[in-house]
Amino acid sequence: MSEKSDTNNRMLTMAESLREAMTIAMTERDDVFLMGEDVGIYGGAFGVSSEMQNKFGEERVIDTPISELGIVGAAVGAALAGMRPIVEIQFSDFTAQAMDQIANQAAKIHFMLGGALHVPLVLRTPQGSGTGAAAQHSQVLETWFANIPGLKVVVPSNPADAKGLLLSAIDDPNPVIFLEHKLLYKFPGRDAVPEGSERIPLGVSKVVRRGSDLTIVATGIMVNKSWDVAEKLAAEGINITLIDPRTISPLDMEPIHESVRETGRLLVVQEGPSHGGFINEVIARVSESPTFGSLIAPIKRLAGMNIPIPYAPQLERAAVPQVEDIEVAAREIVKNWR
Amino acid sequence: MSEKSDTNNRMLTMAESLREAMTIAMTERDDVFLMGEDVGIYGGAFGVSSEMQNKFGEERVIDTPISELGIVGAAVGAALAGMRPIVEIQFSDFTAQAMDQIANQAAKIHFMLGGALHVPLVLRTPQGSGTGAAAQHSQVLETWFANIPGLKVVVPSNPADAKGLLLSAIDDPNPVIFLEHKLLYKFPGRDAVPEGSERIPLGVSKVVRRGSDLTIVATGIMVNKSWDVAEKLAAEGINITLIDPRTISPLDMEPIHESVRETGRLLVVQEGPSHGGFINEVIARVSESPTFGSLIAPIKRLAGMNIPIPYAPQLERAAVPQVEDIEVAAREIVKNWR
Amino acid sequence: MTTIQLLKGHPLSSKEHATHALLYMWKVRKFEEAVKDLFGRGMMHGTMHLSIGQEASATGMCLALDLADQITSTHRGHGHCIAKGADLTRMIAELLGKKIGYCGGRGGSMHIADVETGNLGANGVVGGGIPIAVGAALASKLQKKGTVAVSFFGDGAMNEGAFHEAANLAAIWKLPVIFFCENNHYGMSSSTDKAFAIHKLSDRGLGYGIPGVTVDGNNVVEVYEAAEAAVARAKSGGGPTIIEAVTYRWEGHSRSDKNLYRTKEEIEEWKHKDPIPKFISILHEKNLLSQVEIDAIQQQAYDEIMHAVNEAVKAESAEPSGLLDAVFKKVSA
Amino acid sequence: MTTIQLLKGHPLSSKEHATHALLYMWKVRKFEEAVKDLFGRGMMHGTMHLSIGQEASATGMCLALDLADQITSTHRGHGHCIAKGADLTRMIAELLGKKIGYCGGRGGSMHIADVETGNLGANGVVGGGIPIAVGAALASKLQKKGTVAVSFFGDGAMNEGAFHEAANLAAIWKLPVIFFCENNHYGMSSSTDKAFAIHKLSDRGLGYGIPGVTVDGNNVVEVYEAAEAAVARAKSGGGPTIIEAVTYRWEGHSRSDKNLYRTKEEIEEWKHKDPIPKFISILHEKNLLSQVEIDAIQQQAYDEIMHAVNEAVKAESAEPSGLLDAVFKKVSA
Ligand SMILES: Cc1ncc(C[n+]2csc(CCOP(=O)(O)OP(=O)(O)O)c2C)c(N)n1
Ligand SMILES: Cc1ncc(C[n+]2csc(CCOP(=O)(O)OP(=O)(O)O)c2C)c(N)n1
Ligand SMILES: [Mg+2]
Ligand SMILES: [Mg+2]
Repeated sequence: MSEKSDTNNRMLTMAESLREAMTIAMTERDDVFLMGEDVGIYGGAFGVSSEMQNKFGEERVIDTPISELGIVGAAVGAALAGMRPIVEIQFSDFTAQAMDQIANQAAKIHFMLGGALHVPLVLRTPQGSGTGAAAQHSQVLETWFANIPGLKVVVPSNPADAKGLLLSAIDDPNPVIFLEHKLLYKFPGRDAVPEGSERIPLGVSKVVRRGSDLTIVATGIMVNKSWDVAEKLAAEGINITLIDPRTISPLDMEPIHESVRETGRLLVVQEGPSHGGFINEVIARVSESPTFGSLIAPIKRLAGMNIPIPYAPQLERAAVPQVEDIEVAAREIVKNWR
Repeated sequence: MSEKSDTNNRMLTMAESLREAMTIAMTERDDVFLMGEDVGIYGGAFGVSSEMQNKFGEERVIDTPISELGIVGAAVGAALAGMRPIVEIQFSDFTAQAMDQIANQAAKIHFMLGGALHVPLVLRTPQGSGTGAAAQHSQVLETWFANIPGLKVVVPSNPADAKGLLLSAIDDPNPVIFLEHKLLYKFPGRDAVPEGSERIPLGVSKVVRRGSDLTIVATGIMVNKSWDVAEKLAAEGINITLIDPRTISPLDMEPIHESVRETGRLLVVQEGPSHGGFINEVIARVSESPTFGSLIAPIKRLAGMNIPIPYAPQLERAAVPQVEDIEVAAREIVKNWR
Repeated sequence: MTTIQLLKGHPLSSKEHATHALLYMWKVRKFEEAVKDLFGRGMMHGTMHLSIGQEASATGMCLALDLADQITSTHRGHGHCIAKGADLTRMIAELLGKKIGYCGGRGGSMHIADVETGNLGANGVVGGGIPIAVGAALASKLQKKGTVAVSFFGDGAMNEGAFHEAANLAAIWKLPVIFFCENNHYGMSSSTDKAFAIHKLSDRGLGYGIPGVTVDGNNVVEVYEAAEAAVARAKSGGGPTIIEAVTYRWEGHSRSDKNLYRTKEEIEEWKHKDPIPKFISILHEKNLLSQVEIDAIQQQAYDEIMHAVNEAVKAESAEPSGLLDAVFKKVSA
Repeated sequence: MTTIQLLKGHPLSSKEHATHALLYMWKVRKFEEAVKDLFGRGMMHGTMHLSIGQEASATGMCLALDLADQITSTHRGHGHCIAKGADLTRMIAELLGKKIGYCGGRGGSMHIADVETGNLGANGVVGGGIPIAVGAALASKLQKKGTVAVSFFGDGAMNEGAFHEAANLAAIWKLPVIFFCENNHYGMSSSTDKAFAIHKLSDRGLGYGIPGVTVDGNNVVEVYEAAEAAVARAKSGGGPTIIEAVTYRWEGHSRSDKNLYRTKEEIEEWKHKDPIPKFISILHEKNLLSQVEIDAIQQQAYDEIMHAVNEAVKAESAEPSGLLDAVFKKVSA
């Protein structure tokens, strides 16, 4: 399941690997273009499209006014008319402005029009806390998108996956929401990023590491935090299977069922608020399936507190699961349920 | 837990009981007003505010242009400035237009501003399928709201509850989303609607009926469908506890845990699409709690298909759980897991 | 499927053009009457938004378009759809939830699209189609296709944020798009007098740098002339235009409308401004078509609609199987 | 908490008024410099949006307001907040994540509100505060309070749907609200030349029936005069006004800005239009304040800010306990 490492051992940041994916796609085909606030000379608020306007010109890397609904709507229209727009929304919090075009238009058009048209649109947007940007710039809104039939939702946890998944998202004839954690933009992942244009298919969960004591299913940046815990606990003889669904819609449950059948213990971790949060889907799918019979412990859930993200660093840290929280939870399940 | 019936045995439709609640609140206090598209002489798209403008005048029952974001934003501002607006959004699908003001403003202001201000706002809006209005007029979007800390979310299943809950929502100093199923507007519930102004507190689940074989947790119109099933299966000797959370945020789990500890079997039912849907929260809370140990069967989930709501009646019916589906599921759990 | 026979051009430029314009207005009228009837007889489900009284605006605008030009439409979209050349049987079939319906029964009246005639879809969301048309115009510009996109929308839609953001994008990028506002005086019960503090809705353009023109929306000739000018402007790189076509809807907003917000007299007054007789009297004046010819055209429209209704009624119902597979377009290998 | 001492009125109407206007412009300037310094020294977290160069617009507008009048503000809101009379220590304390900060450390720079001075809150959402101000104006009208609400926002915000919908509501209901657009030529990297197809942004009002005026936003006197007229209009039931104050931000948009979208020359040019010397030269001209007095005012501003910084630095940090309880206001029994 996991991609083979590149021989060149290229360590890129996620901003770099995303840029590479867009550059490859735009070089491969003329119908792909990028549009968003400050994506041009500014390079995007997080530098993801840095230098791309120089390379592709103002007609293929299009700076827009501050009009999220208009931008996404225009991308939907362009997609219907044969283009493959990539839209960057500067912070995922502002998908709120564009929700009509995302949920009521893009997601529904193919089905609702009886298949006559389709919407090959990628909406890329940064999410998550940890930058001191407070409640309106730090949310994880993945649940909104996951609960709308007709959208595919990708939550990459590292540069290599981000590249391959974004290439698939751009190929996809359907609308894809691509949720990028801001804290990941600047850091290289653990794995090298392959050169070339290999795609990673949407809808395939990745088993990041294997162990027989506990299954952890984590999304986005929580995959990285869980990795640190798995590494640490391995030294104590607690062996963890860590699964990164990568796309939360569609959701590939197979490796999760398989692992839980072996470990009998499941810890799920997400950054977004727990109440009604996406990760509950994993719990529900396990609980309603025969895998349920293999569970030897109650399922443990770690998620963001049910509060808006606060500003001060000491408060912000408390609002979402940290490595220590995952460590405590993992150790407890394994120790308490033998 | 269940309200005592009114001696007068008044059977009202939900449209009537909601109107009564608003009328009581507006008579009790001057700061309450209603605002929305066509709420005046038209009486609202579903007739909920019929005649209210005649009674209270154009300044307290305010017709607006078609501008959902502006309307909700203006309500937020009026609430900050000391009023208690009730906003009607004509279809809950169009909360998409207003999500910034709902999720990024109303929900966060009290917390984010350090408690300096608060937003006593009620947003009433019809949801659900069954009227042949197709994908953009039939959604159940409760998950969006439930996953935003700072919003209270009410999903009434009958006229009597709707009245008492709406009165509490209007009293509440926080933003409350009040999701009304369109198919319930025209029908009286099973229980009489009390005269007077008694409130039903938000955050208290209602045990609609008691039985020791199976626990059903259902929301909104699914409570009514589940009732029919419980009634029918009782005749076959299958006794069901039916629980209506009434407010899905905050969610009162106590009666649910209590019942599952007794029955060992749990069926959850919602109309919205299953993937990432709210009802998973109930599954998660049971699965992570000691109640988990009492389960003798996998948890069964019934929910809407993961498709946009189709138009043709025969398709629309297939898209969401029907009484027969609930019946089959309930019988199976009880029969297969003894 | 019938072959698409559209005739572009000024409705008074020839007998053929006049015939075409009149035929299409009548088709729209007869179609709406048929829908009303189907609804009344309980054969149609859901709700309906009829455009009776507004036939000149859809027809006049579409007379200025090529087949490749694109439109986005609204909840009140039957007229736009027909005027752009859609197949009547597939339209009725959709309303009846049939397999051969434009959306296979999945969309209904508010979601008919037709790829062949450049109709990117009606929309249940007020204002929803406006940014989409702007996007189609952007695609046209990027692809150098030379087509124009027209967004039909109502007066009410002009107060949605979607209009604003879309209008500004079109203005700054000089896109080949036409904002065609059918001002029928009401958004549901909300009169333009109360919903606007300006008198000519085309003046909204002033704030974006978009020229606006207001025409008698019940005069197909006036509408056509404004449309033609806007199309020419758009196709020559001049950018967007707002056309306000002042008209009136005779029927209630939808099924549930009790018409409490307007007077019977007002409705009657507007029935006297019926766009079809108005065009006929121009035809008489210009001596373009004889009464016999005119009657024959009316009959043809009626026959076409009746044929469509009969075919559609006979057609097979849509079935729920396969719905899940219909959500996503298959990823090609 | 210091008592609020605001002096309403024309900045040239008396020595006191002139002093007040100058003091507040300087307070804003010194505040921003202090923030920049705290940030540079790693004492502040997150990001910052400085309004250096824009001091005259916030000050001029607020000189026309009563304490009970309300404002909504933006991500670049320190100036509005100070000009409306906020406590400097609590502001700095908020930026430093302290308990005594305006938001108890929960909001930071982008979310400061101050009930006592009628500041309904800065906003991290571009355009987010505009409908909120309209709502406050609606409340004022319903409650017959006689107050006006002012929404500060940037040029970029004018292209958001929120502006459009809010402006129209204000226009049709003739609400006592002022749309105060600080046109600093850029929304992040997006220049007004590219984001608008009109030259005067106040012309946006034409499409709503709202009068608009464009003033030199670096001249506190001009800003005040436009503000006073708009306030008078609003309070007498005349409805909303759009004021466009043309100005310039000297600093980058935020911490991450590399200023690639503009030239050094342009920035220099605008530094020569510094609103503070501009006002001082008017004061000299009018002989209202002596250089000694002016120097003393500058010193006072500096001292106040330094005092605030010192107090804030000393104050206790906000603690995570109690966060869950802070989400909802308690329902009173
Ligand atoms: C965003 C949105 N808000 C509200 C509605 C409900 N609605 C449907 S049509 C309509 C009136 C539309 O008025 P107008 O744009 O003038 O078009 P008309 O019906 O007059 O053709 C309303 C309020 C909707 N469908 N979408
Ligand atoms: C809805 C929304 N979109 C985008 C952003 C990101 N953003 C923050 S400030 C800004 C520029 C705002 O420009 P303008 O309104 O002119 O204000 P200025 O920064 O110039 O004061 C942008 C794009 C945001 N905060 N909110
Ligand atoms: Mg209308
Ligand atoms: Mg600006």
